[in-house]
Amino acid sequence: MDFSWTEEQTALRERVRDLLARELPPDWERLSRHGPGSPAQTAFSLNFCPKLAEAGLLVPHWPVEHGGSGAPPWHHFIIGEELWAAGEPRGAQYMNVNFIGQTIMRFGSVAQQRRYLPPMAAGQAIWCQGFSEPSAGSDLAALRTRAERRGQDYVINGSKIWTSYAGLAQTCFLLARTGGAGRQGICIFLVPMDTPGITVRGIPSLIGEGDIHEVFFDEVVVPADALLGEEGQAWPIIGWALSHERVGIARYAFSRRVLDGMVRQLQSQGRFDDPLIRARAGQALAAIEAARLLVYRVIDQRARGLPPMADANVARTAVIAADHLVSDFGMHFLPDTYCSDAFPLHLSHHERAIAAGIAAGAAEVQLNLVAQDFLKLPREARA
Amino acid sequence: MDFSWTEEQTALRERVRDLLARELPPDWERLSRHGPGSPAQTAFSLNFCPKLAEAGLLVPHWPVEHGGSGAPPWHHFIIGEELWAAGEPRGAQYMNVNFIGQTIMRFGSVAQQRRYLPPMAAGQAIWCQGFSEPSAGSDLAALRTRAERRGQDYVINGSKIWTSYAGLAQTCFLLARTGGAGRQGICIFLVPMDTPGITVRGIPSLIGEGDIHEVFFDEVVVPADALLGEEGQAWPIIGWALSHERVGIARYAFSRRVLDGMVRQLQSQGRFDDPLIRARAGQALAAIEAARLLVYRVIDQRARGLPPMADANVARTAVIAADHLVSDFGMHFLPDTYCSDAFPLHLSHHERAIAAGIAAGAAEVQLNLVAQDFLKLPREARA
Amino acid sequence: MNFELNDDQRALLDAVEQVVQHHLARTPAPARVECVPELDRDLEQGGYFEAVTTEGLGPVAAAAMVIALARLPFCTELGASALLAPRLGLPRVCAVLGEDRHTPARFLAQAACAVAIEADGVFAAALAPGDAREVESLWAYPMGELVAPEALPWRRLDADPKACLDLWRVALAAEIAGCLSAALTSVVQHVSDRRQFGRPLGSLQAVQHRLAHSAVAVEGVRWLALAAAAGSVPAALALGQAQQAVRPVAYDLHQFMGAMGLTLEHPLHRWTYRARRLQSELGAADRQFQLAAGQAWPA
Amino acid sequence: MNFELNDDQRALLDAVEQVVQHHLARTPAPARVECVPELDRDLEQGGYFEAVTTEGLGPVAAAAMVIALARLPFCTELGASALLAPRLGLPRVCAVLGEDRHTPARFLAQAACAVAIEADGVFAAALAPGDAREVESLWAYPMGELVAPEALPWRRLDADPKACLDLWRVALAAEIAGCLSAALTSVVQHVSDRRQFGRPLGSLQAVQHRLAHSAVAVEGVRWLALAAAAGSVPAALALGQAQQAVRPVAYDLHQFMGAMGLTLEHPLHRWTYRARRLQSELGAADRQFQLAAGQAWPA
Repeated sequence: MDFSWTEEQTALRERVRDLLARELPPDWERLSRHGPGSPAQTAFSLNFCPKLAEAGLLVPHWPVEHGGSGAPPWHHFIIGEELWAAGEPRGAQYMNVNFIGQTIMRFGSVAQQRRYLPPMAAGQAIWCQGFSEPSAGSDLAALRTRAERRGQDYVINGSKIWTSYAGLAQTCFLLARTGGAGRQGICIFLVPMDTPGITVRGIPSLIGEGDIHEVFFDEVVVPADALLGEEGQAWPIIGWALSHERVGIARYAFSRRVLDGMVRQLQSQGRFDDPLIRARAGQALAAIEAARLLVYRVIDQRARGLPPMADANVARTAVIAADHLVSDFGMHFLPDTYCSDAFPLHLSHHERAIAAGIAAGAAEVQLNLVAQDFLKLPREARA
Repeated sequence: MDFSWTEEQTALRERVRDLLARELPPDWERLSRHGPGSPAQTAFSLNFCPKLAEAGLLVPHWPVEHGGSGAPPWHHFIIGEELWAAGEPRGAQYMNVNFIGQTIMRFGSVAQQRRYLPPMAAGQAIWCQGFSEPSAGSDLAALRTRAERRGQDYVINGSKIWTSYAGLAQTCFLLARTGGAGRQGICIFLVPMDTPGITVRGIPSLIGEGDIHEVFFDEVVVPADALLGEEGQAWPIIGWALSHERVGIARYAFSRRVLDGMVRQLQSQGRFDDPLIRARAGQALAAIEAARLLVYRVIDQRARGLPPMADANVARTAVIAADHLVSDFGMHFLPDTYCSDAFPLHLSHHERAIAAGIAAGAAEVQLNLVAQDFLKLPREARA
Repeated sequence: MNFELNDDQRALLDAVEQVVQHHLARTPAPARVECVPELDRDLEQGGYFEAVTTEGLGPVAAAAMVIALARLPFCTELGASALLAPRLGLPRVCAVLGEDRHTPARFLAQAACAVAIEADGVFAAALAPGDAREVESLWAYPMGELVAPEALPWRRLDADPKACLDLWRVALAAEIAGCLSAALTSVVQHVSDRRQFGRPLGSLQAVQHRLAHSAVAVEGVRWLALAAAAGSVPAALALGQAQQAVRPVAYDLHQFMGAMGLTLEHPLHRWTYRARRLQSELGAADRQFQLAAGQAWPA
Repeated sequence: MNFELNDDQRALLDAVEQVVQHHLARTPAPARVECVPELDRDLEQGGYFEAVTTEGLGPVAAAAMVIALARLPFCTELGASALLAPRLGLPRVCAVLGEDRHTPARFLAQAACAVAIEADGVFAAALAPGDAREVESLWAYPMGELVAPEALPWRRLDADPKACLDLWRVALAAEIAGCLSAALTSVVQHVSDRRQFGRPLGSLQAVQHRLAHSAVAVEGVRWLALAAAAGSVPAALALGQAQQAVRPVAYDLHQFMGAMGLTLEHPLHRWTYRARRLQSELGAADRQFQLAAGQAWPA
């Protein structure tokens, strides 16, 4: 058992920090305030990610044939930890390197890999994830968007909601149904967003520009080779993809950075001697450290090649708790810093915190999974 | 809207306090430490309750024909608040005056009333409540103890568990089943505990002497007139009885008294200047005050003759929360007072607090009722 | 003990309820804050803000009115208007300043006067256009700050700062009670309608229990605010309990509203971000609890 | 980062697990505290308490051992034996005193020596029969107090009080982790078997979610204790998180165990009342958090 970093890992972390110090502009905090789906941050990512790629820091964990260097999972995770703490200068592209790319590598055709992986590895691809629907949020298997085979094509009709980054995405990782109800009959399509029949509506939201949208599919025709994997067999692929999505983000690292800033602010106001404030700051820090260790355990399992386990749901629950403790700490003791643009990190952290337990598998779904898969409690009797 | 007491109510409270000052012995706190079902406190109650009765403070809310003076519900409640805060010198007899007596008055035969009410009004009756069974706790309708009609008698077989005060009780307010499963077919029997075939086993517990028992019924023969109400029609009577049981106890008043003592102890140690301790003490006090108001609202409704409402479940939930906050306050900041007999109130308060959300309708059942009856959320789909 | 409104109070609250229902018919805009001049006009013309100084009504009725009006998703200054300004003889809109005269305060850019309740006295200053400026914020209130507080014509009022602070605590507790209550109602509605996994979300036991906890918290806060208005419970205790309730209740309500609650299209955020702002006023819950402890158990 | 035990650590923990399984076969008596001399003998004779000073094992293995052994419903001194006494060259059983030398401490009546970790040094005194007396308590530990602490032959140890306190914090955090983990396991078992309202209690969503929260808390505490043993996380942070977990976890576990958990016949109380005692040692969670905050963000 060893909770320290190797020299190589420490050196890697330094390389990422050096690159960030070089490449992030002075107004980066204000820029990143708008959220990864904003036009400003998307434009920035298309400039920044190629530099990451050039430094070998975008997809080092991918195999050599796809532009990576076959680095171990820890390698990629350390990079992600530093970048997320910095406000995620990869913008929406973090999704590509965390799970969309790997899903295509594992389940896609050679043609799909040739088409989609090189732009990702070059830091030039913006994707969105067409999962949720008005009547299928956490209950993904209830999705209704239909794909109908017509000759060499599929014709897609339906709509998606809460879709992050859809406004500027080039491609959609889309779930649609060819079969009947439930988990059977669901397909994944890789759909260029400029296909006729797709319309996107930005939804005004609390959580940053360009972060949530409705996407409508009206007689959208895609060729049969847009299908990822076999028709109707997507459910296990979705599970695989989500298990990679959900531990990819080192939220606690951003929370730590923001908490450090909040404490500095309180110190500068002479308020950090208040024993209540100190206790709450220490409490938030403990939650961050617990989350960090529980996430590391999952990465450690992945690094050993173990299959995804419910430990990931334990970790996610701890991460959400830490996010909220830090956000609540700021709201309680520094409410006025949410009133100006002098502390853009407080605002962007809060937005990510409130979304953390709702987007990408609600906190309550995590609790179900911890109960049933980690504690092995009996599954609920269903009506 | 008026949150103050009338002169009459204030005078009544003073009378109760005077009587307590006169009648409670110097070692009362140690004596009451053993719990209302203990031999010591039971013996004390058989001495104390007649004095209460004599002063017109035992059953003033009962009608004149049963030994009361037809006083309003507030009257009885104020007496109960003072007595519970004092450690309940009525012992197990609080059950008689809070709900068993009224249930017999409302649903019992004249013969049952003549037999059972006078000893209660005189402060000489000890009852126990035979409700829970090993497989029927919060799910009371699952009870299995059977009563079979044989000629002029019923023969009872089965067992009860967690039965408070059973060791010393004269009579049992017993639930048994004559019909099939579910809420139908349940009966209430008033059963003398010296009837042959009844055996009682005390269960060693965390919550005081004589507080929980198993009671076994082996071919227990009772005459048909031991039945309260109609055969198999007990469910609504049980509901009525429980709705009176459950707001009868002013737990928050005991919590307040104990919290006051804890603060005095901290002040004497020079620790009450600690801002964290002060904040937690104020927080516990706020919970007590919230519970007090929510209970008063229920008494107010009862005083107006309104039917029982889910407001009572809201109040109970708040009372349990206040109990636990006070108990946790003591355990956190005065752990060593749970190590000796110098602070018997801390121990007895803790025991009542941990039992509060488990006995007499678990806290979770209260939450179900608040959700479904107060918030009108849709009832759960049942398998 | 009497938990019913008297006839005068009932008449006032019935009239207020009509105003609430009238404005509830309006569809909220997708914005963090929305002020509706017509609502202010209705309330001012109806004379509702005189309740606190009216025989037979008083602070309890005023607090009940704040609770009722805070249920609207539209933003109007309630607390100072209903409980403080009439007592101090100040015009509406009156903005109550925070820790010091420089920090942002609610409604300051819209206010006719500013009030500072400080340890050594209560001070007020009339505001002219340009004396305060609007500040962007996360909070669902219009926030403003004074341009040059030291240049304003402050005058000391003939008022006890402690009594004013307690009235202000009642006002804040009542507004939190109204906000959380409206937010809870909207979520109860949502989970009763919304189906997930083949049944209404609100029939799931975990959802029910957490909403039940919210209901218990909100009921406690509501009655503490009313009893504090009557002077029967320390105001600091009522405000502490209210401020403490905000975090867990707002968390659960947003969880159950799901992604819909992250949009500006559903008004949930208006109530929760108002409550979240109020939770830190006067130093947040633990400050109130410390104060209440000092009052309950003097050295 | 490597979350697996090394071979030496694994061998130790496998052996410890055999001891645990052997004693789990024993039926607990209906008592608040039960000490089993045979368990002490097994642990001492097996040399387990030398782990902390053994090459290749060290504090991480010692902490993991405490977590494993605290799962037993029987009471034996673990924390000081596994982490502190071997480092200080003190005999077993060594009782660590609380705030001052007069207050009750765990195992004091059974101890061969008492240790006081104080700001200006670490002090130890050998105890003869009669130097300490047993004290009745609610806690599921044998509690004792010194008869005349000032009359004992105290000697100053050559040890850094801060380092000793941190080791002691690791020991306490590990013991809390073990107690809560065992308590959780016993309740998971109970609710999986027990049927109410026609289905297993543990299939109810509210029960599942609250037990899931407990599991997340316990996992966090466990890994923080191990990482703190390795020196990778501040010990105060690990202990604060552990102490903070006790209240909500113990509450929920007792709720779901129901009346059975109020009896002495089920061992649940042994774990929860040990954890409840530990939650206030060294000043309770907020004290640890304050200390950790001071370390993380020096002025």
